[in-house]
Amino acid sequence: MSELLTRRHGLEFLLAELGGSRMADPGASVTIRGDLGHINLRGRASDAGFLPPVEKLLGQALPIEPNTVSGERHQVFWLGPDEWLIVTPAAGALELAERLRQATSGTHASVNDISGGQIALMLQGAECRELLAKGCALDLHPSVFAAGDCAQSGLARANVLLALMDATPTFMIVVRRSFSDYLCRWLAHAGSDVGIAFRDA
Amino acid sequence: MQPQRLPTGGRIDRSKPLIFRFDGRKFEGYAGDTLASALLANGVSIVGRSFKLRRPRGIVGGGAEEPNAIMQIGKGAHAQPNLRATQVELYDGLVARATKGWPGARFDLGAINDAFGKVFSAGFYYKTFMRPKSWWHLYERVIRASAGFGRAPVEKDPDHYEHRNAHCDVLVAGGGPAGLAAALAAGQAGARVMLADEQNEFGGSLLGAKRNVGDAPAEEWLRRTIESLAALDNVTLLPRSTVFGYYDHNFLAIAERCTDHLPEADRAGVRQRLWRVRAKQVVLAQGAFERPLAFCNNDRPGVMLASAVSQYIRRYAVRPGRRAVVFTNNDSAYETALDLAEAGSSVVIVDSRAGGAGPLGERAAQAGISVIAGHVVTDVVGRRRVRGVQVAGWSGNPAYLVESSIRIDCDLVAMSGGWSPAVHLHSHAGGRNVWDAERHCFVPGETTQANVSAGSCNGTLSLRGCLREGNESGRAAASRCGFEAPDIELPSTSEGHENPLQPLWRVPADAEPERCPKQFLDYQNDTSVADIRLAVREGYRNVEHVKRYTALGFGTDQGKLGNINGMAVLAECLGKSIPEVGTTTFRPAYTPVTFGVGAGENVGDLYDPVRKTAIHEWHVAAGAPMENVGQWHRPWYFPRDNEDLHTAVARECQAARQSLGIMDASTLGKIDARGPDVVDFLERIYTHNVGTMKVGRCAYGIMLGEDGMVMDDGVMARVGEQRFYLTTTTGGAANVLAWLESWLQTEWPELEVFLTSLTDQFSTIAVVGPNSRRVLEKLGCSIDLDKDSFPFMTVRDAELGGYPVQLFRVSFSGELAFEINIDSSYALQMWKTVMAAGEEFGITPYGTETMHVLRAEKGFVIVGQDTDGSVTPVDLGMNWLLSKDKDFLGKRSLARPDCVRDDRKQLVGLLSPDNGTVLPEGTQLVETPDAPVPVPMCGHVTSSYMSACLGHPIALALVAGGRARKAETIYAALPGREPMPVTVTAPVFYDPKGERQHV
Amino acid sequence: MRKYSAFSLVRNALSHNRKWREAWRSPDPKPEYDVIIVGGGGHGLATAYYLATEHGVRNVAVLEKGWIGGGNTGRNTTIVRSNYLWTEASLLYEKSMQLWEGLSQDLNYNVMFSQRGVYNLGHTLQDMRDIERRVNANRLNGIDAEVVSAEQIGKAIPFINTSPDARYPILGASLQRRAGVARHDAVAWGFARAADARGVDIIEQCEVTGINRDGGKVTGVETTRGVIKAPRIGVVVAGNASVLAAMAGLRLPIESHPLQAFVSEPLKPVIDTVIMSNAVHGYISQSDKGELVIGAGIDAYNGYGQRGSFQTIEHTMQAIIELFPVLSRVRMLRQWGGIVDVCPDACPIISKTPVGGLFFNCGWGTGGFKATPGSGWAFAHTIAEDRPHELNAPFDLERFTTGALIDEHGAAAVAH
Amino acid sequence: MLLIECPWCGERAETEFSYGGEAGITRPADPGALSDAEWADYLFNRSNTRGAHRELWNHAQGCRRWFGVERDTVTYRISGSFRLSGASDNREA
Repeated sequence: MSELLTRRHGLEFLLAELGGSRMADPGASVTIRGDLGHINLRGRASDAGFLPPVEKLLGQALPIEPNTVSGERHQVFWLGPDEWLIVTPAAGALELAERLRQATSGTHASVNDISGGQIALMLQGAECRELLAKGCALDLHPSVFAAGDCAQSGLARANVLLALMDATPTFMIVVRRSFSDYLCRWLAHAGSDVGIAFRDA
Repeated sequence: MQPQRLPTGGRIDRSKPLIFRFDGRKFEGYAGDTLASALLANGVSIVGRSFKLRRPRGIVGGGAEEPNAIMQIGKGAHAQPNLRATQVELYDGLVARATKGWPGARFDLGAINDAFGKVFSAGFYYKTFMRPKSWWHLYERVIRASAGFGRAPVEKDPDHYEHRNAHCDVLVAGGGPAGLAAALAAGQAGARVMLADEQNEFGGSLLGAKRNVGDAPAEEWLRRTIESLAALDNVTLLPRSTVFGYYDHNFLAIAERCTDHLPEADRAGVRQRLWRVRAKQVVLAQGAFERPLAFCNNDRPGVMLASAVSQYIRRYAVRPGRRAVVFTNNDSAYETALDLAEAGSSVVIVDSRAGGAGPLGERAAQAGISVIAGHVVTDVVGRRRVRGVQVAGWSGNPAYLVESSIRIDCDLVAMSGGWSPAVHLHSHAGGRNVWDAERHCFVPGETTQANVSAGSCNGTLSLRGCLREGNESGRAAASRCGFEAPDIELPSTSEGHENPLQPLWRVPADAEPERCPKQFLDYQNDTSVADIRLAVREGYRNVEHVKRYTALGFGTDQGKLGNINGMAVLAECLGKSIPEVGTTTFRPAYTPVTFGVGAGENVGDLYDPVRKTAIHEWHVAAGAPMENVGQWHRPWYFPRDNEDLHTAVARECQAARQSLGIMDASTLGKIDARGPDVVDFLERIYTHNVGTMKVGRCAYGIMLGEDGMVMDDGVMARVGEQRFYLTTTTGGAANVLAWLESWLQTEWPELEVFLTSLTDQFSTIAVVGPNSRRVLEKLGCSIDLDKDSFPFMTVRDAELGGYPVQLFRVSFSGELAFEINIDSSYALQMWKTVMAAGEEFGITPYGTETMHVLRAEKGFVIVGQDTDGSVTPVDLGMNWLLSKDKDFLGKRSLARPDCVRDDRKQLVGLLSPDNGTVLPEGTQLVETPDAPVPVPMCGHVTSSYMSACLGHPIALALVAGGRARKAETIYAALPGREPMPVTVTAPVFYDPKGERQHV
Repeated sequence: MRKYSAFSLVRNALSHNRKWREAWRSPDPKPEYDVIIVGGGGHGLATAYYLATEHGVRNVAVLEKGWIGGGNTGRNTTIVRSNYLWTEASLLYEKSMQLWEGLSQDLNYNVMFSQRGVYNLGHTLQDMRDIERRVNANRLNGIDAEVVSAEQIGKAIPFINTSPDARYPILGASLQRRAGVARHDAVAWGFARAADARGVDIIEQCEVTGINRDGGKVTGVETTRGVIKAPRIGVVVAGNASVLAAMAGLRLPIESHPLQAFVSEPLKPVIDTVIMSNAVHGYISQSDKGELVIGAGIDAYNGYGQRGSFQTIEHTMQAIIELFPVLSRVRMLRQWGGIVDVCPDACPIISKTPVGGLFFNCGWGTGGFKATPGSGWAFAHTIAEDRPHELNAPFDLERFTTGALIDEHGAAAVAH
Repeated sequence: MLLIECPWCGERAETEFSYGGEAGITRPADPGALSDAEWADYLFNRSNTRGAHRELWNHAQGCRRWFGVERDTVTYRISGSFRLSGASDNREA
């Protein structure tokens, strides 16, 4: 596989368009993490042929508690009772997917590299809870949604995976590629009163 | 110069004079005024006209209940119709116009209606305007022109609005004494509290009150309480915020007005915000509305609610009249009399009760106010402004007629018929309201959601009671959320005993209501006592019928003033009690809310997401107009040099057929399906035999609904023993995945299959035409692309031009074609790479329109265009796709009698003999050219194009029994033209043997 | 029945409006009738009226649980049109349209049928294909219909957003000029008054609690006001059809859903026609009083609560602003919800049932109000003759077994 | 707006879910053996209960699981959510 190929997250045009609105002290900032790879993993946690080899390979436990993140070597997000998302540096994603596939080859499991199908946006800043609350019906109060929590929900009119990565706060928003342009435009509009800046990772 | 402004007092800022205009006249008010208080300060008495009779009307109330002062505020794009002057905060430069009356509210030519008041009785329009039949639209034009209040702006709204989702333990609706006490108790307990109040300041009835709470003046208590609340991190204070709807599962909607109170030049940011609140507990504390009294001409400017009079004096330092008559059936209006006296007005109290008031009566006497007990105001003198009242003795006898009366000159009537708790939100929430026979009002009854009412909206009118109930309900609500409030000592209040209210729903006059001047119940709709009686006489006896027939309560105040009196009059007519007549259901909105705030940010460009492919920006740069397909934007065609659609499409088609075309097909739905039972599962879903497919093979597959109708189609490929790659239509992608999951999870959970959407992961680039193989070879492909190594309808993993791809040899055009499936991160580069490599072949990008033409030439259907939910695969001639060896979803339905008819509409081709007319899509087909109306139709055109490569138009159609009618002539019924004969053909026009795609 | 006219208004005004007669009586139920109509909504009252006028069946009772016209008749957005796609549906609705056109005169009650035209907007190429198809079918069926361009729409409807840059630009529309709106309450009252004058007993506050049968035939109903006998029973209780069907041991292909609507505060005339949009889901007209009357969508879940979820209202406000950006500052005065019973093919059932003498009229979904006179006319025929009229024969229960559905979901423009 | 409890994700706003109609309608094992009327009953007829209703919901914006809900169709009160038999659960591990 050629490592010379350049990945594009597809928001390059939008960044150029929104670039003019950069400001010194924005209430919220969005970092487009095109450098991250995404792997969708399906399998039954009760299956001895699945969980142990996967955890061994990853070197960390899969989050079994719904809507939590396990964040050690990779960020692993609970998506459903038999579904996880692994977020890892893009460069190694394809290879990790292949190794996961091999590790689970003896059982009913599914591994799909979906790095090109979705994009992670990191949202930071003092106002980001208020900003998210404009379009998301989840209760994001620190006492309810703490670091290490994640949830799939709607943000404006897009489906997203939302996770609180740290309490500063830093939210990760994972959105499908085809909705990412819309979602960034929505964030730019909704964030205009507190000031919002976009940048590439 | 504000003639009615008191020299001192009030919560206005006399150092900040504000200039405003009303109906073109210039006035001055102060910061802290409402438009209503400023108008009253300036002695403006007529602020509007009534809806039907166009009677002059003045300000009656002080808040949300105001029915008369309905204003158009602002101009141009910033105009806001129908605001109540009582709720508009004054700002510098405010421009207001009355919304009723032509040419104006002061002088209105429509006032002639009043002279015919008896003709314009309730429901008169149901009884006339019927002849001649054709004139109704003329009558209606007149009716419409005279209806309505304000005008919608004629420019696009320049403001923006937003939504805010919120969660809390305790939401307190209303920031008067009860609400403040509740919020404080819950907040101090540690609960997450939201306190919303519709006014600019918290405090409700305590604003401007001249009484003590505890050992301090009320306003001091207010200041301390609000400070305490503001200091709590767990409390959110929302002034200027109306809780307008209480929906299921403790979801409440609040409209916050952020900038409406500012001069236009100072407004920035969000104009209004919709709080969408999910509360664990709700404390309702919206207070109560004072009831008017129904006496003759009780709508004259200068007749006001007593509490509103007090409010104007205390809070705004405005004296609404110099010579006042206070007309009451209860003690509370005595406070108003005292306020008036203190403001220097002369006051007479007319009390319907023979015994008068309790201790307040003594205070009134001490203040030198004369009280005429056992009397009622029967009529008002004066037309454009109160000049006096007729007062008569009344024994309390329900026979209601009174005799000789005396006249008292005055310029203000402050009336009080008691209080109606604001049970609206309780009612929205599904709670019942029950009649309290002691207090003569509806109070909140059993509730169905997690809410409690406190204070005067619960029928508790005393300040002491409000504070106590507020505190208790706040504590209890917090406690139910797991927070314990510390005990606090409630401040004492000085309140004496009150004499009970005497029910007085309709004030007796010297004649029955039909003969005496109108006694209004609903000011805005001109509904009078006589109208209610008329409705009953005519058989409209249910309260809902009465309301609808007389329009009682259908004004913009939604009956906040008049409903109870109207129901009581109805009860009297029917000889029933008020609770027997029943209550009416209050529906949101509590007060009106703009569409803009309801819509929030989801308007304009953000109305609905635009989904874009990874190659979208290239299409835009190439100048392609976009077609909406589902939420996607797909390039429609790629015009060169100002080409029109048809020229461009003809060129694109020729390129694809003769050399090389390229299309972005990324919007197709893509699903990875795998697992030990995947074959078993897909056998049940698809109509064809899936199990016999070899790895690497592709198949065209359709899926049916259980009703047997074609639901979706697409190529599916077996990419492993236990792994399939399914594609769906663009519009059907999400539905198909949800549909498959629903069967897996609800019906066949024993099947081990995982489904994963790959729609966004892979972009699809279709490379189409005789030179497609050559261009891929030129790029450098890791697999052999020749016919035998990579035959039609197969799939291979490959490396193409250095990119890992999944290569499909499929064709939706009938030409030799390849579909490159590639990680979307690389799709744009791949597209550009192919474009560059294809230059020597004249590679031509094409859009959805050319795709449609190419596929129609081949007779390939588009689900949703050539089908409509009533088309079976048999109708489409796809019997070959229906396995006889297995069951599949929808199979049973195909055996129903109606599905086996041989005269069902079937897919055919149509050719026009003249070879010139492109039949419009949607053209209906008929058997004979000259059948009489209604003309039986035998089908319709589903797809129709000019075929550039065939040189003539082609059409696909659904025709009854069509397959057996090849070469027959039927007729296309073209609007405005002679029916055109067309010939039924097979639906495949081009390369019927399919040789071109197999090369 | 004393005649209503301008003259009667003046004459009565002179006697202080004290001599008006009641519009309909409030009789106690008789022990037995020839026909019982269960449901005192517009359809039920129309059925009784046409039983009396068209078939001479006057010994009829209309039993109403609450107050007449209190269900969907009093809760709709008052749109009347007949431009349906399929011939079966369009002929039935056209029959209704023809009755509407003379209804005020027939009933001597002004139902304010205002033929101000209805536009069904198209926003995508497929919408426009569907519009062409439907308009062509309408014309062949003798129903007035035309396709209008975005430019024509822009000229005819002030303030509508015809910008090509809109998220879903308006590409064109179908227009039925004879279509329009009517005053909803007046329809129930007018039919009630006219039916009453012909001998029909309208009995309010009388809830049917059971359907009595003997063998395979009905004998009468149990009600909160006692047993009432009748050999023929017509059930027309929009929203509650399944509940009544269960009393007779029947299952119906129907689900009840909340449908919401709202009105603005009264405004000076700004919208002079009726505009409906499918892709941008919303529909709007302006009442004679000046209120904008706006229809929202159906809530997905089953519900008998006469209320739906707020996000449905939000979506509709967004749709209205998309179509009319100038209405953003206009305010919603009041919202409400009704219960609609929805058939799988979005078409009604006007049918005999497997129980002898028991007839059902239901499943109108969002299309009931406009059908009121036609529905009553066809149902009266079905009950009186014990067989459907050819207009409603396709709308029998059998179609769900044979598969002969009349699918108005697809191309029939926004349903209601 | 309803508040629905997903058996996995907890209480979420109605907008995250899609409705699946009456629960407990089982696809006939051998549709071919059914009469047209029996097939129509499976296909179209619904209890459409006024009152306590067992129904299906899908946490469409969330974990994509189908589950059952018991809800009153008049008051809209939800008395509980339940997993469908056979539903996978990684907490069993």
